[in-house]
Amino acid sequence: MENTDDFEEQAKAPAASPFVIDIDGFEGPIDVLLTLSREQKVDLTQISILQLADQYLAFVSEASRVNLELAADYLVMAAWLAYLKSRLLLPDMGAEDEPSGEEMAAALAFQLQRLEAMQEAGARLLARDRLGVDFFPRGEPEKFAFSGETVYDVTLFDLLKAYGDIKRRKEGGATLHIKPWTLYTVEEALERLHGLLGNTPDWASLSRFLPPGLEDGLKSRSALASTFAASLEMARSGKIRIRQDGVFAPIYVCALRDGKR
Amino acid sequence: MSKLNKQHLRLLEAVLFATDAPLPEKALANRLPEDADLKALLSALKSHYAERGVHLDKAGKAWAFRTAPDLGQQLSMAPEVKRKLGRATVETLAIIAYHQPVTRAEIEDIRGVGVSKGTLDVLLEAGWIRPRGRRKTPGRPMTWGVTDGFLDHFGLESAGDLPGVADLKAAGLLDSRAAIDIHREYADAAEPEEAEEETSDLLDDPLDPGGG
Amino acid sequence: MSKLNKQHLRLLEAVLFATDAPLPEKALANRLPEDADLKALLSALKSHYAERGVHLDKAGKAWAFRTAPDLGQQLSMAPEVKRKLGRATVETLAIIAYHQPVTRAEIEDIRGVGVSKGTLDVLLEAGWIRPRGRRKTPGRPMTWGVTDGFLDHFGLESAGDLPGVADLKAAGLLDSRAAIDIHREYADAAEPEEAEEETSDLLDDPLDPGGG
Repeated sequence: MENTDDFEEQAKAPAASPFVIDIDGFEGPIDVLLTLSREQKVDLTQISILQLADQYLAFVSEASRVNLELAADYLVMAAWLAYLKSRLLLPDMGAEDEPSGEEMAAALAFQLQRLEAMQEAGARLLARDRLGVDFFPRGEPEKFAFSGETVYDVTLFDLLKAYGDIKRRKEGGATLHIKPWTLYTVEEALERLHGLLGNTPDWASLSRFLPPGLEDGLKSRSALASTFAASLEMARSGKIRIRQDGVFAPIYVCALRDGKR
Repeated sequence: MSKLNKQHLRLLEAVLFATDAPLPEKALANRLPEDADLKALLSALKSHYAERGVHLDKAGKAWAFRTAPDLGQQLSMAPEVKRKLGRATVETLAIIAYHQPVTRAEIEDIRGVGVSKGTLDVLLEAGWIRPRGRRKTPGRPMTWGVTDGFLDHFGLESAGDLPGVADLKAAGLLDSRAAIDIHREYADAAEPEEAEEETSDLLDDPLDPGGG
Repeated sequence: MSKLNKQHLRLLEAVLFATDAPLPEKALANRLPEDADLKALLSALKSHYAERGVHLDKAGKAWAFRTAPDLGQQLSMAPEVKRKLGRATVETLAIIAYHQPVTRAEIEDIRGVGVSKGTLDVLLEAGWIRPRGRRKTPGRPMTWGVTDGFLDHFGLESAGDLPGVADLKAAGLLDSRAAIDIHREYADAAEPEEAEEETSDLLDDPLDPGGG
């Protein structure tokens, strides 16, 4: 059963993968493209978009190989690059008012240059001498009241935040509403385990008891956690036994009938 | 006066300027290189400032820059009155800015809480709101709007420059969701910004750009 | 330089020396006698302090005394504890500074991702960005720009002094329109860049803080 391997697969995946793709380190597809384009070690004005498209498509397929959840915008970019690639490789037959492959490639190259320029600008900004770090204001200011004026200590941020608070109260009422979670709960898992174990006289992999039809993502991870928690609960109350033959090895459960198997 | 190390003098000047309390000579000495001649430096600095708008004064054993006493008159050196506004006041101000011209009843309706007369008084006193004429409805209630003084204080050119609700939302100022939701949002960062549509009713808020 | 009124100079010096936040020129003018030549006084004061341990710095239209940056290390002041800025925040700040006035959609277009929570609100709370009016395009989107507080924090006299701004502009990298539009335009060639005015006003300055 395909599911059987999931427990160990998910636990091992990061270590087993030869290169770790840390998607969290990226700020989105364009950022990935920028990082990849640096691998070409050329001026961004000389970048080969065709090569870049290939690098990106390889990145996406590697990510899916190691079972990494890619947000949809990464996949949209992949589809767009595949399209761009075809436009660049095939004779242009696009309509008049549609950008040509070359134009699209040039626009992408520009976008990369512009983002790189802004990343560098941000770094240069932070490298500057900064108030309160490298230079300092008057440490003991003397305050004068000019013609008796009162100084009101309210910032634009305070004002906007106040308005945001009002709107938020209106949207959510005066009380905090916690939206129902779509997570798979321990109660659900308990119910499912109970129902299924009766038909399972022998040792069976715990992963077989995961609810079907789960897509990857938070819900499937919560199902994994909840099912495991439910199995522990049932073991505690003497309904099942649990067995694991080694670290990260599959977990097996077995129903206990009337206290004995 | 012996030739003084100019770097030492600059350093002493900066230290005295930036510290938040008068410093005793011992503390000053600690902040200067060991070979610095503190006494000579202090005396040089004191005489440099003797004629200026700021003096270097010694009070007891501690040194500090102080406004020249003769300028006190012109600076009317009463301590500045700094005033924080309460939450109700800031909210009322925000509503007036966003919804002007707006009546008190409308403000109360938007806030969902009563608005005391004192709140409007504080804003009037600050010079941030002004009457904007009477509404042509029964009772002819007075409407309120913001002033140039308000725009000035908050660095705005017009009340219409205030970010709309969609912008506030994007800026995270309308966000009250629990952490798990935010996590979920990252997980399926697919959808760009459902915010837009959801708040469209708020977008037609009476942001009156003309302000007038 | 014309002969300056020494009393005016002393007064200005005292006022500036006494405060920690930059004072807008308008506020300074209010604090001086009517016949005072503020510009000349400021410039005289600035050059008097140019070599000293404390400098008179201009940030946008506001002025403040600040310790000389070269003394930073030796001052051994405990640096303020600052919230560490995330990468998205720094990038967004750079985009706002270099592309101002810039809309949220343009920021998102340049970065290729939506503006995430905890970006604009952090910058707003730091007092580094402010609304810069609405773009005269459909939807009248609001624009963001940097404040004098931003300039003060990073020791800049004006946005035109941002590092590398002239080069970036010359390279056409300060165009905040969608990339494909820009390239269509280049393809259609002939026309010379009507974009200039609309997109970035860095070189013409104009950080006009509402306060003037």
